[in-house]
Amino acid sequence: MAAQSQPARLQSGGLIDRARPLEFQFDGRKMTGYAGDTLASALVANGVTLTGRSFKYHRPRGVLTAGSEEPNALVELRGGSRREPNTKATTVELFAGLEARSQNRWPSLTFDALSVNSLFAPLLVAGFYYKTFMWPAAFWEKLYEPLIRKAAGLGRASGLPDPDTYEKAFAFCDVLVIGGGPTGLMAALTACRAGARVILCDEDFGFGGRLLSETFEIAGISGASWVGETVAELAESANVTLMRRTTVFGVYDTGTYGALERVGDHLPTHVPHQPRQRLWKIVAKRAVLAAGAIERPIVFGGNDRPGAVMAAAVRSYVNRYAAVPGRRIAVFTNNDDGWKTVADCAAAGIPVEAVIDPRANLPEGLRNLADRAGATLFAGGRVLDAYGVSSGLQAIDVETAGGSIVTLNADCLAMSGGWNPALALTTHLGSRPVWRPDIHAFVASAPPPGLEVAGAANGSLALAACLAEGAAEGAKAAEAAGFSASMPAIPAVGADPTGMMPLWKVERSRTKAFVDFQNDVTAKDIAISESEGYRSVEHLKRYTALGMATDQGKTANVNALAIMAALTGKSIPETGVTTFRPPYTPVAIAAFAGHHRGKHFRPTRLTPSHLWAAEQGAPFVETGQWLRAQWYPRPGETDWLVSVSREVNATRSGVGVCDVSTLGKIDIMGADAGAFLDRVYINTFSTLAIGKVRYGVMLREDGIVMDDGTTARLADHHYYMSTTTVNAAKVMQHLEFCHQVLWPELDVQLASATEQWAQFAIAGPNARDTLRGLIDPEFDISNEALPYMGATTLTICGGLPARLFRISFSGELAYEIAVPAGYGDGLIRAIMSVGAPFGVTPYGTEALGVMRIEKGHAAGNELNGTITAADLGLGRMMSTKKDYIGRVMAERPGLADPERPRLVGFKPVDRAQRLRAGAHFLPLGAKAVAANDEGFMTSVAFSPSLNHWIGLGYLKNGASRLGERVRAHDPVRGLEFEVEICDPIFIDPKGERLRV
Amino acid sequence: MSDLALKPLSAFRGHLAFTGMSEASGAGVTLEVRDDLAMAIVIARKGRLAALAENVCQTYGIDLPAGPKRVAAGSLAFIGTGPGQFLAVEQGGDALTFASRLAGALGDAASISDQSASRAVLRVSGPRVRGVLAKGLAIDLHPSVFRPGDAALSSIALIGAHLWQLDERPTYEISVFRSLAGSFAEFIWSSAAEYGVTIDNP
Amino acid sequence: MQYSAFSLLKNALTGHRHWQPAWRDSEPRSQYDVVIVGGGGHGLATAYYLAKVHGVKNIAVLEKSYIGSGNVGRNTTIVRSNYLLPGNIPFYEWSMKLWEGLEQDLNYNAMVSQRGVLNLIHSDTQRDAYARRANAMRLHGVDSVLLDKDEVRKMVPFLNYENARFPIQGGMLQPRGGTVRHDAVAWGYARAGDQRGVDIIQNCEVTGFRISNGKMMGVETTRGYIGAGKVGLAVAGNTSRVATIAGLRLPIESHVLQAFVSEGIKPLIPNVITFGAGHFYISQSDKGGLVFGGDIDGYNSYAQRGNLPTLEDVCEGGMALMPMIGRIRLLRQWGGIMDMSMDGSPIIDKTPIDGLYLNAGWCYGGFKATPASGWCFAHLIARDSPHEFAAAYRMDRFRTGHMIDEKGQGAQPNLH
Amino acid sequence: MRIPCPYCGERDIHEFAYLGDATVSRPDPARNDAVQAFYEYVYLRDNPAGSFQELWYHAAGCHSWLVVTRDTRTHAIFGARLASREAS
Ligand SMILES: Cc1cc2nc3c(=O)[nH]c(=O)nc-3n(C[C@H](O)[C@H](O)[C@H](O)COP(=O)(O)OP(=O)(O)OC[C@H]3O[C@@H](n4cnc5c(N)ncnc54)[C@H](O)[C@@H]3O)c2cc1C
Ligand SMILES: NC(=O)c1ccc[n+]([C@@H]2O[C@H](COP(=O)([O-])OP(=O)(O)OC[C@H]3O[C@@H](n4cnc5c(N)ncnc54)[C@H](O)[C@@H]3O)[C@@H](O)[C@H]2O)c1
Ligand SMILES: Cc1cc2nc3c(=O)[nH]c(=O)nc-3n(C[C@H](O)[C@H](O)[C@H](O)COP(=O)(O)O)c2cc1C
Ligand SMILES: [Zn+2]
Repeated sequence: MAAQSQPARLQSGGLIDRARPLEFQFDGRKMTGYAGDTLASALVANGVTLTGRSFKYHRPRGVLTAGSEEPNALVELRGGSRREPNTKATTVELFAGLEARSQNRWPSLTFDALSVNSLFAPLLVAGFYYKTFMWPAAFWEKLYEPLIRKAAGLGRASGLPDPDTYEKAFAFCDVLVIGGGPTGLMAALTACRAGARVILCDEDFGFGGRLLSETFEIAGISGASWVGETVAELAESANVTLMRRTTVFGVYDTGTYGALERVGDHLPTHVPHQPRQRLWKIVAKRAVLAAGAIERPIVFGGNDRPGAVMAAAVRSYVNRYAAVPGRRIAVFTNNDDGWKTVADCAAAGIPVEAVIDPRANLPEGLRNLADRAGATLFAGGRVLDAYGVSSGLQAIDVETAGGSIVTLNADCLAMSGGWNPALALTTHLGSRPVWRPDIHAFVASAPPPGLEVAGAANGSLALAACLAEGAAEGAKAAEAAGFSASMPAIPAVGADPTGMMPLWKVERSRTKAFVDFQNDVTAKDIAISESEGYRSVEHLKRYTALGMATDQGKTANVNALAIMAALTGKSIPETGVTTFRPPYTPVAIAAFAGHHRGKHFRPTRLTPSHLWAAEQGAPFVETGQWLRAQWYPRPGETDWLVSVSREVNATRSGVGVCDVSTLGKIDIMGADAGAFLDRVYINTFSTLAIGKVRYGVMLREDGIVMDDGTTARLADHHYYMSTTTVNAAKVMQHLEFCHQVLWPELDVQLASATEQWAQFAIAGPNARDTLRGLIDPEFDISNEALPYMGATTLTICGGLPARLFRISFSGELAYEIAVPAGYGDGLIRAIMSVGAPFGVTPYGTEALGVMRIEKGHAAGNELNGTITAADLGLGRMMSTKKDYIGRVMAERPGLADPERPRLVGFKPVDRAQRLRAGAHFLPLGAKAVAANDEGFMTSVAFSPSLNHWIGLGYLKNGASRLGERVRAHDPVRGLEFEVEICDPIFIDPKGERLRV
Repeated sequence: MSDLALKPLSAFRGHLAFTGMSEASGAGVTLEVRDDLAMAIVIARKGRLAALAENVCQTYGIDLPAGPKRVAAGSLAFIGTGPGQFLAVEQGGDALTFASRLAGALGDAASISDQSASRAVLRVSGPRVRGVLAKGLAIDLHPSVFRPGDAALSSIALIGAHLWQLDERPTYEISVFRSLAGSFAEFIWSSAAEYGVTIDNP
Repeated sequence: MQYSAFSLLKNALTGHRHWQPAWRDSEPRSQYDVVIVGGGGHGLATAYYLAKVHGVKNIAVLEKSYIGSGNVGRNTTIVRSNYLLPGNIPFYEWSMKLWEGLEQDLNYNAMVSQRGVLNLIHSDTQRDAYARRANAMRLHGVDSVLLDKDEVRKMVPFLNYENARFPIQGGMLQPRGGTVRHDAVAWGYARAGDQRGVDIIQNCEVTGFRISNGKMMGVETTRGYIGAGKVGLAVAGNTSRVATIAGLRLPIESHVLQAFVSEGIKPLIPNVITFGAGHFYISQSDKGGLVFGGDIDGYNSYAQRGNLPTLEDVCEGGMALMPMIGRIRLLRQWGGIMDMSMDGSPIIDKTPIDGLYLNAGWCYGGFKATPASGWCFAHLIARDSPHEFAAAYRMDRFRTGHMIDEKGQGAQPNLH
Repeated sequence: MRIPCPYCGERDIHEFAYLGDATVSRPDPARNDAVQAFYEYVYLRDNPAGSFQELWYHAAGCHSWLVVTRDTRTHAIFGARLASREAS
């Protein structure tokens, strides 16, 4: 039964679990595989050779490799909002119910309309688009580009929000081992026995690396059994963390490694409370890179046919998955390792038609092996071209040593051009690989500090060397991390010859010879690139897109360099390599975001009165991570402006209350606190009397206003500063800088008190009466006892300590009262209750904004980082008697220029007209051109007190133009009208209401 | 008017009790809200660190730590938060008077800023607690590196956090700014859910 | 050889054996009238306009590596002229105009794609600021549109409108903004310059200057001494290194900015979208990759590579804004070194050394400036006086207090 | 990148805020050439490629300002000390 449904499955063998058959679908076709399969191996077992279409020419493609370097077998997984494009079938662990679809084809994989591109191939060569599509110019965006864009890209994204969750996590260890093949296992084992904290990661779902795919024996047992025993020892050790399905994708500074754990991708459905993937940031004292090596193809005609498979991948399918990629296999190898495919296929009973090895003089052993396998041997031969139909390879042309051409039938061509150590991670911090002529491959040079390379990743290809090097590097790493390690016994293994003769590209191929399979870059494209002067490898890459696809040229790059080197007459190392960059294999964007998306993108800060405000139905607005109530709609109020105006009126005529806890608050203490403040504010604070508050402005060192706020002196050595909400952290950092870096000699202590105090503004003619209901009776808050700009500490509500400041942002008789934040909720409720007889009305940030505009107070819109104190009309505050941050630079002509725009007020000439911030000001009758631009509106509000809109803004020479009219020019809103320039203080200019 | 006597509201009010929270079974992690801690920042005045240490030692029998450590005696602990700076934490005392009591005791060797209300503190413990914290905290809490008595100021999932270890269970206390209690609770909850969460005093 | 569909066809029929190098790989001569240091976009454009507009004959561009190896080859390709300040708008608008005619001028398809640049608005303050900017643009004759939430939703329905930490309230659109194929800009200018006789000399690093009596004589390079009466520096992120050799101390720091590209996918994102509240911006390349970026890493760097925290920060922004990209995979992460000036705006000016000209301080916005920068720098070098559109980009503006600070961050380059 | 805070120990870079060059010092505002001196202090930078002393603030940690010595080409960190110890 199973054999029938899986026609290319071997009857026995492999590391699959035949007791656990799994149903899955490919392009709607139902198939069965086994637990332990990858999607690719299950497809192979089911005889599927055609898995997708290539990028540019829509050539039929099949599985090329058995690992994460796969360029061809890209599929779309799952469906709906979980649709996942461009997934390498070779890395997908099979699960029950998996649905995969081929990509980049229409209407179907076997008949793909755009495969006509192949006919136009002569036109679609490297760089063709730079030379065409320029006429007529307007056609580019309307016609050409949309066509190009549609043809480009491989898979389709779902277009829907990703419903899965992701996590990020940190891990720490002494020794990180990257790759769990024989090398990595030995390294982990050695470091583990030394007592080091070890993390071992492998991107595969099983440890063992090539041992799972080869027929090695280690210490007398099968490689897979040795892996089992070794992993068991590691698993039992408390100091080892084994991380399967975890790819180390990047090396970052100071021993930080990025790794992606695929927690749930192999599961049919999401497990509650578990993420789909977890992004690990591993901080390791030492690391051993044991990532193995990647086999490279040989460039010859038709080498991209489905059925042309890497030789080691053939062994993976046969040995690990008991799946047969062909019924008549030919092997084309330039190295000894490729011959293992001959042996293993023969052992599995798969007919080997021929072995083509460009080396004319082959050792006796290999010749005998070909004989035993019943294969025709072409020593000194080359495969010129491979032919077939879209479902696969049918024949190959072999050029014999003697130069004649022989055509052979084969449905699978196993090819091996040698091995490239997987050194990408060693270059992430900038080092360049070096060429090792003895193995015809690049190896790492100067890997990042703390990282050492071992085994095949280090160019040590033979198994014995891998085991020994793994142990040695594991020991070295443990020692370097402070443990004493001893070398374990290196298990005995058989010979593993690694001889090779380089062969990059077969000359005289007649059909297209692919270098980069996924981006359809051919040997010919490289030649064109060379002839057009794009000879640097980086130009070659960018001009042809070689190595830029989802596989990043893992199988293509070195062949391309070698071909370019031959064209330019340079050596391969002179030709150089392109730069590897993280991630080693592509990582889902959501994994980098983890928890921080949607509402949790950034933490949210809630005010002490938040619960209460939410009960009132207030809408909230974000300011510097805080959510603040914007207004408090009354039943029936649907227009925000109605609510806001009501709040303003109620405050100005009665009393209003507003949570202002979000303002930054800083305790500034110590004997030199006053002197310190004198240096950070433009005005003087050392002379401020205890129990008084003063408004201050601080500048940046470049003379521009940084922040403003009030500071109270609570005691001889204790000031209490307030900052704007958004600048709170910035000001704290600035003060710490001034204190620690500029003037460490001062006796000053700084502590943020923002969160300690719930602070409410109580404003309006009835503010004092309202307050009296809260204040404990022994405290006098009469106008005389606590005049405007007074500050005091007292108790309220029967002994609760509080700070009371008589300051006003609204321009009314007003106080700010502060209590420990936990009491904020109680206090707002208390204020509402004691204030009820006076009609107390809560007001939000909008009414706050209206009232501050009515009073001409600058806020965020005005303090935009380019404004001087003088621009704000506060030039007189700038003390000339002392130094302070920003004083000297503020004297520069550009900042001291009296012609600079000044903060003034604006009223619409037609009082019914609504004002808009962002409008520019033009002289009446002047043309709307930049030369006539005189300033712009910063803030506007509907003033219920004046019953028309008012605005603040900056205007050239503004202060001397009060009463003049200018045009408010707002073309993006289609508005244009006259406004009258006025004093920025619209209400109570003498400030009488504050002082009652 | 004294008839209004106000009660403090827990910063976690409305945040820890949300649906699903206590339903997640398993005891991977146990959470306990610590609303009974009085806190104050204590900063040595210029050149007075030795005098401060002397005072603290005499008054409370506590040797001020030189680094980020927690040193406790009875219900009082001092935690190093920076050079010459400490967070004093008193369990069960009167939060409203803590800062002034400290000030009285320590004299002019230190400046003191009341912080009792500024922090929301969660006690987290249980076998999986390190795994949960690793999801947001970039500090190695392995028992060979971070032990009872150790403390750290850092951030957890972008939220500034102060953490100290109490015992080897392990039990930690984590303090965040009060306004961030909701975001913090949400993070702890979603990170701990896979291991199971129990709340001692929601 | 003139590029056209016809020439492509002709070459196809002859097996593509007759293509000529796009530019000659020149050997350095001993003396040039003008030497431009830096074979990035700005340097190559400068050389081209010197030859084309000012008729200068004897020009070399010296590039220490391969042309386009710097930021022109590693940026996120956004072009726009949606600036705020009067010193900037005319300059960037001139650049837009040059982009619009670039391909015909150069005979090279750089894929100038005016797909629109959309800046999202999340607060009233931001709306006010964008209205001010959009109006300033209009006053300079530049296209700009203010969109409300519904209009944004219609344009880009796939953003997170429902569950956002920073809800979208609208946007500012510059319809003429868009993207240009970055490498092609370098190659196109190189080829067009080469055709007008400019020598492009690769693998030639300037290591010193010969200055005599305060006058520029020539440059020392890794390929020997090259004489030149006028030397223009356009070395972007390496400005301080090169200027230091000439004895200049500049208001510049070098910082790394990263960019990211996803695996190729079928068309998904039609235009350029900028999410200021979240440090994230994105567009989709003609190849199908989502090209995105965010803030700079934030500390001085010459490493030309980025770090993990910024990548996370950017992806968080991306997921907050458009959670549909979650399952799309990040393919590659890289960085470029930028010369961050102290006010975030560039410098195109003479230096105290007679014959040494400086083009620098482009921060992370100089790609869009490439044509105008070349145009104005060529003007300055040829005429010894600033071009009107670049008149504000003086070096002494910091001394006089005439900073051009679009972001209002002050003298802290990592905040610009 | 991980910065060794002398007080807190080695910490991930996301805990720190950057200011820049630590070798410049605030001039005496009473100098005759104060404007020139401040201009240089505020705006001009050596910006070396190589070893660099720079100010970092341990914002999410102990709030100390640090002078960190780092190689701007490799990000190798050679050490960090409290900035405040400098002047006192
Ligand atoms: C990730 C990233 C994204 C960006 N995104 C955008 C964007 O979307 N829009 C935008 O407008 N801008 C963007 N920019 C900025 C833009 O790329 C740069 O401002 C612009 O490219 C700089 O000008 P350039 O092209 O001349 O520089 P470069 O291409 O860097 O040219 C400078 C050249 O000088 C060479 N050089 C240096 N020293 C020497 C020497 N001693 N001798 C000889 N040659 C030397 C370098 O090798 C280099 O090739 C981005 C930058 C980065 C890094
Ligand atoms: N004789 C030859 O010519 C030749 C050539 C190549 C390989 N080999 C054989 O291959 C084996 C090499 O052993 P090895 O242990 O060095 O390599 P390996 O290939 O056996 O193991 C490498 C492991 O690293 C994992 N890996 C790779 N990159 C990773 C990453 N970024 N993150 C996490 N995991 C990653 C892989 O999944 C794999 O399991 C030996 O058995 C050797 O004999 C022989
Ligand atoms: C707009 C743009 C799109 C890119 N698209 C891809 C891509 O599809 N595939 C790829 O591998 N790299 C892509 N890159 C990145 C380049 O491969 C390379 O990383 C970048 O030019 C920096 O060079 P370097 O990494 O060699 O230093 C792109 C770069 C840019 C600027
Ligand atoms: Zn610290």
